This record gives sequence, C-alpha cells and structure tokens, in this order.
Amino acid sequence: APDLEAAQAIVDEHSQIPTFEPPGEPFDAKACMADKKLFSVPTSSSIPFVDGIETSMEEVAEEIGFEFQQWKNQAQPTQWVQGMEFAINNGFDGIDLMAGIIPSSLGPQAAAAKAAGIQVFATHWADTTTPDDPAATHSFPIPYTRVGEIIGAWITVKTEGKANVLIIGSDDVPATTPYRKSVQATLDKLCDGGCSHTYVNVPVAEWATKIQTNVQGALIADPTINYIVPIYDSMSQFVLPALTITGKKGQVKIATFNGTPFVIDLVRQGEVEMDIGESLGWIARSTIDAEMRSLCGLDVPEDLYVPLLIFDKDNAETAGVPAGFNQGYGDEHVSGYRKLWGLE
Amino acid sequence: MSEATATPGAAPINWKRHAEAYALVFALVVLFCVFGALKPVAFLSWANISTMLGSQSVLVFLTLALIIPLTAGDFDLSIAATLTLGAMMVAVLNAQMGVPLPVAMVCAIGAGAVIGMVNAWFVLYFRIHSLIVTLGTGTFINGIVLWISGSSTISGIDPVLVTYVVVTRVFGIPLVFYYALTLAIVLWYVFGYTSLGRRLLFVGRGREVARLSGIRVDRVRFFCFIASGMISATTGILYVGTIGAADPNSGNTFLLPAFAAAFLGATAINPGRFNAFGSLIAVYFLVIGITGLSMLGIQTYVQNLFYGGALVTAVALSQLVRKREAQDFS
Amino acid sequence: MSEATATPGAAPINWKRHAEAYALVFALVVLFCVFGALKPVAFLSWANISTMLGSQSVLVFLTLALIIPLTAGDFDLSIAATLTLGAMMVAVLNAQMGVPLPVAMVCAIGAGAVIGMVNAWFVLYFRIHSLIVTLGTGTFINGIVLWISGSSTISGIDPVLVTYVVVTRVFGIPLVFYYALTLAIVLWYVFGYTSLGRRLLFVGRGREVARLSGIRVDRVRFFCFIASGMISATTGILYVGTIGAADPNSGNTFLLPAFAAAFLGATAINPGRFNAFGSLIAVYFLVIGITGLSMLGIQTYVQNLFYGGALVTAVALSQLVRKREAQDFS
Amino acid sequence: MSEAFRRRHRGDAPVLDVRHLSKRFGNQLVLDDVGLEVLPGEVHGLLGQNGSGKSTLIKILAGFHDPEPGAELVMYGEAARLPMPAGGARALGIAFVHQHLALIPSLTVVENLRLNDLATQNRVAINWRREAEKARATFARFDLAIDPRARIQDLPQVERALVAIVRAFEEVKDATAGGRGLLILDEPTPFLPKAGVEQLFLLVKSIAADGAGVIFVSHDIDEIREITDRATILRDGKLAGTVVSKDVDHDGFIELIVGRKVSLFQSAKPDLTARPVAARVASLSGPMVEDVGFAVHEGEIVGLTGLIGSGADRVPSLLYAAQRARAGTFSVGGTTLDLATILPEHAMAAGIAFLPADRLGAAGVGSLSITDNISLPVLSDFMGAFGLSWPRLTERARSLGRDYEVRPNRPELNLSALSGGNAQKVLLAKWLQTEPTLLMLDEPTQGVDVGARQTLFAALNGAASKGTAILVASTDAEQLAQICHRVLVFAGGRIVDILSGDAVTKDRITEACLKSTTLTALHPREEAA
Ligand SMILES: Nc1ncnc2c1ncn2[C@@H]1O[C@H](COP(=O)(O)OP(=O)(O)OP(=O)(O)O)[C@@H](O)[C@H]1O
Ligand SMILES: Nc1ncnc2c1ncn2[C@@H]1O[C@H](COP(=O)(O)OP(=O)(O)OP(=O)(O)O)[C@@H](O)[C@H]1O
Ligand SMILES: [Mg+2]
Ligand SMILES: [Mg+2]
Repeated sequence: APDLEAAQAIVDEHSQIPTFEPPGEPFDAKACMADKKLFSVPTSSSIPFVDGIETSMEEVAEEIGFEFQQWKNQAQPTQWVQGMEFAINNGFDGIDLMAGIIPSSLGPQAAAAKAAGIQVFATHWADTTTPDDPAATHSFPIPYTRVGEIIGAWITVKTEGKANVLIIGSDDVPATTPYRKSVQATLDKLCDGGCSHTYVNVPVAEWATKIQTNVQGALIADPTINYIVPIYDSMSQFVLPALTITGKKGQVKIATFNGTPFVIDLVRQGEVEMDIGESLGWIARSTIDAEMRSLCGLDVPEDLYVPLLIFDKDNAETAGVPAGFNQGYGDEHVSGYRKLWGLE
Repeated sequence: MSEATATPGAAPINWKRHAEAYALVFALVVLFCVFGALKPVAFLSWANISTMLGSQSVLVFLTLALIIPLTAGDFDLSIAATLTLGAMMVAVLNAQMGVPLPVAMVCAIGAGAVIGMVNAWFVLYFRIHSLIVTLGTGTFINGIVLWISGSSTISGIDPVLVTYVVVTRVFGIPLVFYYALTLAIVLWYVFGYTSLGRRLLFVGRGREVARLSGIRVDRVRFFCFIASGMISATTGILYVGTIGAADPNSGNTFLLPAFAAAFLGATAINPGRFNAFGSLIAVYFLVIGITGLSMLGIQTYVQNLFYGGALVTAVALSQLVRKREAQDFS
Repeated sequence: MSEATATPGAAPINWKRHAEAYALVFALVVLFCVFGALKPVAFLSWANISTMLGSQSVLVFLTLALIIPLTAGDFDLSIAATLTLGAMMVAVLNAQMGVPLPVAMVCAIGAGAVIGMVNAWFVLYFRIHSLIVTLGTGTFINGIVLWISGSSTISGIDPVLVTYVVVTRVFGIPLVFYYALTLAIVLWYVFGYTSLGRRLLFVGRGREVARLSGIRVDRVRFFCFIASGMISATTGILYVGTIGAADPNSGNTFLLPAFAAAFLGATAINPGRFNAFGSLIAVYFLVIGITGLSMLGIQTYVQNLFYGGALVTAVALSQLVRKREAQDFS
Repeated sequence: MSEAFRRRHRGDAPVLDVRHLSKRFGNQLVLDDVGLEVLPGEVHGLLGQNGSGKSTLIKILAGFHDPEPGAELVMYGEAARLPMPAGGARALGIAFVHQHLALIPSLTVVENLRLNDLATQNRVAINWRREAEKARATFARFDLAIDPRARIQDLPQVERALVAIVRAFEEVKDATAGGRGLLILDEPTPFLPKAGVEQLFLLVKSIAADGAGVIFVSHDIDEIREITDRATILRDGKLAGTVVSKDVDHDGFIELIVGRKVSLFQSAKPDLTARPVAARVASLSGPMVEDVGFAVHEGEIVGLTGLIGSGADRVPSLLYAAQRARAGTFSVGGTTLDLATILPEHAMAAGIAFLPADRLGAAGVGSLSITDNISLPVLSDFMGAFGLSWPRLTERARSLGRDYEVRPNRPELNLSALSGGNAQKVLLAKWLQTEPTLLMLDEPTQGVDVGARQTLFAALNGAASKGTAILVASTDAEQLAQICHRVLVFAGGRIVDILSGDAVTKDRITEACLKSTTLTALHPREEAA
C-alpha cells in the first residue's frame, strides 16, 4: 500500500519558509577577502535565473568589499574559455563556474588556472550524489535528488498512490540523471507499485521543437497519464500547449522545479500544479560563503545550502504578482550571512 | 489544322507529371498507414489527427512566409527572429504593459513590416546578398528580443488570444489550422492565378527579364520582404496563442524546419516551384513521422534521424521520378 | 609597342580597389582601438590578444571548411553537425572506449569524409539542391551524435590532444591558432595560385562553361564536399582539444557565425570572392567586438545587437566603397 | 574546290573523321548517324536549320555530351576515344568558339582567357601579373585594347566574342605548331560587324594555311560561300549531304538546308516619311551615343546600324531605359518621356516594346515555360472571374506558336528547351501580341536560320502594315536590306548617314558603314605588316 504519510511528511517539510542554518563557523570576511579577487563564469548570461544569481553575487561582494567580476556570455564554450583565460591573465584568486558548466569540459583551462594558483569552483552544477569533478578545486553541488523526492512525494499524495507519470528531462544537463532517477525511485517506493512512469529525453536545444509533439504523442498513446513532470520548469511552456491541444487540460497535472517566475505565475493561475523554488539570493550567498571559506583557507562545506520551497496555488502569491526570483522565501539569509561574515 | 492540335483538352493524362506532383502526398499516406498499422487505436484516432494538424500550424505559417521571398529569389533568414519578436511584443505589450490585445497585435505586425523594410533597404539599396543581410538582422532582432523580455519567458497574455487560436475547434481541429489553411489558399491563388504572383516568379527567375518586361523589380522584392516580415510576426502571435506565453529563444528553432519544409514542398504539387500546398504537405509529412515515433516511445534522437533521413530520401525519390533533372530555383 | 602598354607594372596604384579590399581590416583596427581605449590594461594586453586569437581558431577553421563548397557553388549546412560528430567520435572512442588518440582522430576525419561523400552523392547523383541535402544530413548527424553520446558531455580525452591544441604556445598564442593560420595560407594559395583553385571558382561561377572547358564538374564538387566534411571533422577534433571535452550541442551554434564570417570575409582582401584571409579577418572582427563587450560586462543582448549590427554595417560600408555594385557569388 | 586546299593536302589523313554519330535527348533523336570529315588545311562549313544538331555535334566533340554508343572518332588517322574524356579535346588539339562563347561573366578577362588551360592542366604557381601581361600582349597583337583585369560582364557583347575568338586562336596556334590543330567556330559572326568578320576570315585562312582544320558554323550563306572549302549540311539531325562550297550557289544552299525551295522575304520600300510620326527622339545622349535625334513613322521599319562602337545598338536600350541615358526626350503617341529619368514600365505604358539581344539573359526566362514567358505582358487580358485562366493562356501560347511556326509547338516546355531560333520566335510573339505603337529589336535574327528568318520578317512586316513602327538595331546588312524602309547609319555615337528607298541594299549599307569611319578590329599585326 502506498505510504501516504511518509509522502505527506516530505511535502510538509518543504511547504514552509526556510530557516537559516549556518554552514560553518563565523569569520571576518572583510579582512580575509580584502586583497582577493573572484571571477565568475555562468553557463549563460541570457538565462535570467543565472544572471540573477550573478547580479546578486556582485551585490554581496560589494557589500563585503572585494573585487568580483562576472563574464557575460551566451553559452558558448569558446566564450567560457576566453573568460577562464581572462581570469588567469588578470590575477584573480578564484574562478567560479556557475550553474551547469562541467569543470572537466574546460579541462585545459581549469588545469592552467590551478597551475597558476587559482582555485576553481564548480557551483550549482550537479547533484550531491554526483562524484566531485577532479578538474575543480571544490565542487559545490545542490540536492537535486531531494527535489526528485519532493516531486515524487507530491504526486503520491495528490493521487493517493495511483499515478501514471510522464517525466521529461534533458540528459545533456548533468543534474538530470540523478534527479529523474530520484523521482522514479520515490514514486516506486512511496506508491508501492501503484505508480507507473515513462521518461522522455529531450536535449535542451530541442525543447521548442520536440517537447510539445512528444507530450502530445504520449498523451494520445496512453490516455491514462495523469501527471507530467517537466524536470526543469521552463519546459512547462511547451507542455501546456500539448495539454490544450489534446484537450487534457485540467485532467493532467504538472509538477516541476526551478521557481522560474513565469512558471510561478502559471501556478498562481492554476495552469501548473506545483513548482519547487530555490531562492536566488540564498544561492548567491551560500555560493560566496563557500568560496570565501575556501579562499581564506577555512573548512569548506560539502554542498550549497539551497532551501527548497514548494509553490502551489495557495502560496504562489507570496512570490509576488507577477512573481520574482527572490520573493516568498523569507529574508533570514540576509541577516544570517551578514552576522556569519562579521558585517554586523 | 489537325483535329488533335485543335482540341488540346483531349490530350492524354500526363502520368509522369502527376507522379512527380503527388509523390510526396503518396509518401505521406504510406507513412500514415505504417504508423496506423503499428498503433491503430492511438494513431488513427481523430484526436491524434486533429492534434497533429493543429500543433504544427505555426510551422506551416512560417514556411508560407518564407516561400514568398524565396519565390522572388531572396533568402530570408530573419523570419524566425521576427516570429520571436512578434510573439514577445504581444507578450510584453499585453501581459506586462496592459495594452489591449488588438493594439498589441497591430504593433507586432507593424514591427514585422519594419523588419521587412530594413531587410529590403539593405538588400536593395546597398545591393547586399539577402543571405547576409537577413543573417545579420536576425541576430540583431534576437538581441532586441532578449532586451525587451529581460531574457525571460513572459506569460499572462489575454486568454482571448489562446481561445481564438487553439481552444476553439471546428471538427475537433483548433482554429489555427484553418488560419494556416486560409493563408495557404490565399498564397496558392496569388502565386497561381494573379499577375502579382507571376511577377514574383519572374523577378525570382530572371531579374533582368522582369525589369525589361516593365516589372518594378525592386518594388516587388521590397513588398516580398515586407510580406514575409508581417506574416512571420503574425506567426509569432499565433505561437503565443498556441503556447500562452512567449520566450526569447524557442522561436529560433523553427528556422531550419521552415527551410526544410519550403524546399521539400517545392518537390510536390507544383514541382520545381516553391508552392503553398507543397509546403503544407511537407510540414505534415515530417510531423507524421515525428508523432508516430514519439507514440511508439522511441528515443528522441531517432526523431532527428527520421527528420534528416526522410527529408533527403523524399527529395531523392521525387528526383528519381523526375529522372534526376537538376533542381533549379533561380 | 608603346611604352605604356609594355610596362603595365607602372600602372598607378588603384586606391579604390585597395580601399575596398582593406575596409574590413580598417574597421577591425578601429574596433580594437575603441575597446583598447575603454579597457586599456586588460584589453590591450598580449595575454588578451593571444586568448582571442586562440579561442576562436575553431570558428576560423570551420569558416575555411565552408568557403570551399561555397566557392564551388554549393551550400554546406552540415558542417556544424559534422564538427560535433568529429568531436564526439574522438571523445567516445578515446575517452570511453580507450582507442588511442591517433586512431580516434583518423576515424573522426574518416567520418567527415563519409559525410562529404553522402552529401555529394545526393547532390550530384539525384541533382538535389545542396541546401536541402545538407540541411537533411545535418539533422541526421545530430541524431547520430545524440545517440553515440547518450546526449551527455564526455570528458577525459587524452591530454596529449589538449597539449598540442591549446596548452603549447608560441609567442604566447596557442598552437591551434597556427593550425588555423596554416590552413588559411594553404587555401589562400590553392584558391589563388593553382589551377585546382581556379577550377573550383569556374565550377562555382559557371557550371556549363566549366564542363565545356573540360572540367569534371561533378568530380570537383564531390571533392569539395569531401574537403569540407574532413575539415569540419578536424575542426571538431580541435574543438575537443580546446575545451578538453565534447558536448552534443554547442558545435551547432557555430553554423550561423561561420556563414556570417564567410560572407563578411567575401567583402575583404579579395572582394566579391570567398577567400581565406577575408574569412580570418571577418572572424576576428566579430570576436573583438564580442570579447570587448564581455570584458566591459555589458548585458549579453548587446552582443547580439553588435553581432548583427556589425555584420550588416560592415558589409554595407564595403558596398558603399564598391559604389553599391550588386554582390554576385554565383 | 580551292586550289591551295587541293594542292597542299591531297592524301593526308583527315584532321577529323567522325562517323555514326547519334545523340538522343529524351525521346528526340537530335543527331541520327551523322558523319563529318575535315581535311588538313580545310575550312569546313557546318550548316543546318535551327535545331538541326550542329551545336550538339560540336558539344559532343568537346566532351560536353556523350554520343550514343557506336560512334567512331578518328583524328589524324588514329582512333580517338568517344565519349570524349574531360580535357581530351584539348589534348587532341581542338579549340572551340562555342555558340554561347563559354565565358564566365563574373570573372575577369584573363581568367577566361586561361580557362581551358587551367581546366586541363595542373599548375601550382600561377603568376597572375605575368598572365595579365601576356594577355595584354596577345590582345595587342590583335590590335585590341581590352583590359585583362576587367570582368567579362562589364564588356560589350562584341568584346566578349573577341575574347572567346582570341582564346581559341591562341590555343589552336599552339596546337598547330605541334602539327595538329582543329579550330571549331560555332556561329562566331553574329556578334561581329562586317569589318570584324573580314578580319576573322583572314585569321581563319591563315590558320588553315598552317595546316589546321577549321569547322565553321554559320547561318549566313554568303559567309559560308566565301570562307569554306566544303560544307556539310544537317537536316533534322540527319546528314543532308557534303558539298564543295564553290559548286553550290546561294539558292542551292538554302534548298539543301531547308529541304525545299525558299523565297527570300523582300518588302517593298515605299517612302513612309509622309505618314504621321509614331515616335520622335530628340537629343539623345548616353553611353556611346551623342545627341541623336530622329523620327519613326507609323508602319515604318527603320534600321539602326554601324560598326563596333558606333552606338547604334545602344539606341533601343537607351530609349527603353534598359540602360540609363544622360539626356534626351522621346515622344510616343501623345506622351513625351524624359529619357534621363524614365523606367522600362513608363516606356511600356507609352506603347513601346523592346526585344533585347541577350535571349535567355534579358529577353526570356529559360527555367519557365513558354506559356509563362509569352503571357507575361498580357496577363491582364486573361483575368477571369477566378483569376488567371490557364486554359486560355495555354491556348493563346499554342496559337501564337502555330502562327510563328515554333517547333515543337508545346507551350508547356521550358523556354530553354527550345532551340535559339525557336526561342526567338516565341519572344517576338510575346511582344507583337501586345500590338505596340513602337517595337524595338536588337539583333532580332542573331543565330536564326534562313528559313526561320523569313517567318520572323513576315511577322514584322505584318505588324508594320498594321501601323506598328519598328526600330531594328543590327549589324546584319542583308537582313536590314530585306526588311527596312530606312536605315540610319551610326558612327561615333552619331547618325552619319540615312539610306532610304532604293538605297536600302546590302551593299549600300555595308559601304556606308565602312565609309563612316576607319575601324580596326581583330587585326593581327603580323598579317598587317
Ligand atoms: N532541355 C531540353 N529539353 C527538352 N528538349 C529540348 C531541350 N533543349 C532542346 N530541346 C529540343 O531540341 C531541339 C533542338 O534545340 P537546339 O537548341 O539544339 O536547336 P538549335 O539547332 O540550336 O536551334 P537555334 O538555331 O534556333 O538555336 C528543339 O526542338 C528543342 O525543343
Ligand atoms: N541539353 C539538351 N537537352 C535536350 N535537348 C537538347 C539539348 N541540347 C540540345 N538539344 C536539342 O538538340 C537539337 C540540336 O540542337 P543544336 O544546338 O545542336 O542545334 P544547332 O544545329 O546548333 O542549332 P542552331 O543553329 O540554332 O545553333 C535541338 O533540337 C535541341 O533542342
Ligand atoms: Mg547551334
Ligand atoms: Mg542553337
């Protein structure tokens, strides 16, 4: 029989505004970072979420008082290469590869940076279960498997353990595989055999051309599908028209992850059932914190502390109307980190 | 004179010509039957057929926008960016700034016209190859889209648009299909049965001949660019209506499929010429394959293999029917 | 007879011709100076210059691959997919299957040759327009890449490759730049000073005339496709060598830039013809702008605006110098 | 038979001996078991109506077309391969001036001059400066001032032809030095003025005197009789016979070519200048034309002629704004047009029609059907309730094809599938059906065979008798003499002579042209010295 209680517990845990948990000892960030320079290469500056983290990091760095530079790019590996070399040539102390760049996919540049005494960080890039990338000095993953558990639990609760789930992922994003396996495993475990699931892999570059047709095909071929999990929430915009056009709107629910504002808007409007969000200000601070600790020679945390919060019809408004990246998660982290860094 | 020449209507049916014109239609039917046999219940359902017809109407629209300048001998690589801009303008104006939908739509189509004019100006005044101009303007427009959208997806568009695009149905097929069909009929008529259409064709095939036959070649090309810009922007509006949101990137992925459909379509119905119904058939030929494969639950990379393979194979077969006579679009 | 005709070397320098040939070089220098003034320390450093030269050599290579079939009058839209396949084959064979690097490289280049043959076969045997064939094969190859890679990025390639591509430097510039330069010199020489190069041009500009003159037109086009396939695959190997890994998507983003550089390059050095050094200049003209903007930390959409705007403006200016004479590449 | 020809080469193996040559295009047998033999030192004419297979035969020798199996080729007594391998013709010492010249317009003169060299030899260190100097020197020997770095498309048609001719002569001269050589000229003369033709003939004779064979294709029977020793005639792809040129008179040739007796068209030459003026040109100036003024009357056919560079051929295109004039006015019907500003559509609206010389470049679109081409100017007449009526359009094209004897009369064929002469009939029909006030033609019978010419002339005369005024720019004195009421002779861009009435004869026109200025073209310095 489905374990609805366990499922409900997971859901409840992530339905509350997160609390601040210090990732380590307090330290004097201002003093130790005074002569240090940090460089950040995001996977793409045209992704608002990513660019938002960068901007937030820039503000935090200014608050603490050290030099921070981001390398604006459009997701071209050759641009990342240029950024890395720029950092190496201009005396930076640390390079942050942010939001999905695989350090060993820039192996030569990472090696050159390390050889020049520069620390290379991979942040917000993979799951906590993914082995650390040897090309990076430190890897700071986030808990995608936990995201998978939350989604699995949510669906179990909502369907009382009788779900037929279509999962759509992109295997070209490193976090995908552990994350979607976690969704599948959670469904298997909590539903106790009452849930079935199919997985479709659509590479990021083909979202616009393939998600809609594949969802349509799957819905028509298997009319019992009642949940769709686009594992990154920006996919939902291609799932929704498939629901509209096959007349499944309202019957088939969408549960997803990322907290992208327009999707939270869709949650508020009832088009998407739930979206798990991660606060961008929280990510920026925990990233800077981990990197400062490494640059200052302190103990570094294993992973980033990125609290996950479920947005559904009831709390979607807390993210703002229209929704923002950083609203609805409370502001404990702001003062929490300030205290931790000795700024107040 | 002999009776035979006097009554041309009595000429025997030209089978070769028909085989050539309908080879792609035949391939489409065969493909349909194959998937129908493999997945009889799901694939042959009216729900599936109407879904296929409705969901790719946007691509049909964009392909139709493209064949206008192609017929007049110009490439337009900016169509996909224009689509995206049209979509984004409607979203920004309507959802973010509260401008009423009709006004937002007029603005978007106007922007498409402006893009057409800019393309035409560079091509016709500076005499630059259309490929390079539209490659450049397309990239530039992408920049504008990223700018006005703040790189993010914008939803919250007046639901009336969605209602009139995909929600309302006739015979179970969303309205957008009928819009695409209407545009195809209009282009078929204009290309085939008006002197305007003839002029386009002559401009595309022989600029100097056209000029000396009293056609204002530059004016015709100018209006072709404007038409493709306006139809592309309209396609953007329909895209928003299909998806209910506008994002700054996904429209660009339609560029190569539109070219594929335009060139594949030029092997059907009126072989050797870009034509409206050929384009329509080409889009649905490719869609049937993709849909069938996804229903069978086959890995998505197989869809790429099908898409590329079917495109080339279909054209190769139609070339065999034509005895491999060289394709000449200019 | 007369002195004047006997000594044509004494002809006055043709300033207009030079202005036309070097307009883009001039624009490049101006752009360089502008960014140098804005970011004197970082931008004007030798480290930055060598980084720019090294990191975009891959695009130079791909553009050079492209101008070969373009000169012979054929489009090749499959170059970017071939690049990706070449990169992925080296990664899969070497990193995953443990095949020695040289063998993996030979396999990748061989695959490029096969792709060229397939393209050539469809274009030449079935007489299909090259645009549609290579659009189809490109999509097909993308499917193969997704298949062999399992859609994921593959790293762990023999570091020797990286050593010989970007780690080893001469005058601070990675070796890959010298490879690109060498290929440019070879193509410059072949296009300009050998009868083979002229035959390419004859085939591109006048197929019938070339055939009447005893050129085996189909054979020339065949080898052009093979050359572009092989060079594209080699570019893939260099791409792996530059970043130390292969991913199934990013290679495709080089397609439009390569076309932009090829056409922009055709306005420089040897205006009106696709040429190697023009392509080189064009790539670096665009790269300087993008790099400068990245350094200034300006919003990324400005990169698109620059890219599109600079492309069209540069060509428009060179057209003004040419008194707006129509561009004719066929 | 010419004495020199018989004396020098009796018993030598023929330069070229080709037998059982057949060629099929689709289901049409274009050449049917044709044979041709050319002796050393012989100038051999190749004659036949449009579409009879002359160019096809030549293109087979060039390796462009493959003949049907069974063909044999013997050169200098040795069997040679057929189908001709790529570059094989050049190796055998054959040089061509093809009917369409085989130049690449977007490339430079020097590249085109070296085209065949580069096509067949592997060279790895081409010094373009030296090549340009060599080209300049070559042109200088022919007394030509053509810039080797100019592009072919920027040259006038005459100079383009000269480039192709010079190229072939240089190639065959090299080959003849090695004891072998065959020069094939496929209709080289339509592009040349009379003086140029004479110089060409001098050159041809000097090449033949060196022992090379020459194949000469022309529709001009006087030329054939003047230059050739023997002639082979093709009729509908079959061999109609080989004759010794001196033994056959003008009418005899025509009968051999056409297969029946043909009466040459000859219009009466009344003075029509008293009729109302249909069009008046005043102070026209433009490229190569200075301050030209004249009038054309209703029903009058006026010829415009002159030597190379006289500007006569520019007048129609300037009047139609195909090229931009500097100044001038043009009154047609009631309207007066300012030639410095008009566009072709204005000229068309005023009732002017223009048929340019460049048949498939400017006059018609080869990749579109005959119906498409023919219907372009009259589409508005065929608008029914549901738009264009294709059955009526096709019927119109078919009936025009019948009237103008287009063969084959299949309106659905692409224009490029017609032979040159038949394409010309289609294009003439295209414009005559509009019943223009003024029809202007540039070289209307270039490359058109003697039979088809009479059809075209009759059509022109028919239009004139209905009141259409016609301007014909041509360097062909014979044709002008056949159809014109008046002829305006140009030199240096101005009208220098006007012939009318009985003065409009071939000889008087030729004489007037030559008298107008001294002009050198294609004149090898060695010969002159
Ligand atoms: N591409 C083609 N397809 C089909 N038929 C063709 C094609 N080209 C030529 N023909 C046919 O072959 C015949 C001969 O044409 P060709 O051009 O050889 O004539 P020609 O002797 O050069 O005539 P002209 O003197 O008028 O140029 C014509 O009847 C024409 O209809
Ligand atoms: N490529 C082709 N395809 C089909 N038919 C062709 C082709 N080329 C020539 N023909 C046909 O072959 C026939 C012979 O043409 P060819 O050009 O040899 O005639 P020609 O004697 O040179 O005529 P002209 O005096 O007009 O030059 C014509 O009927 C022509 O239409
Ligand atoms: Mg001929
Ligand atoms: Mg001919």
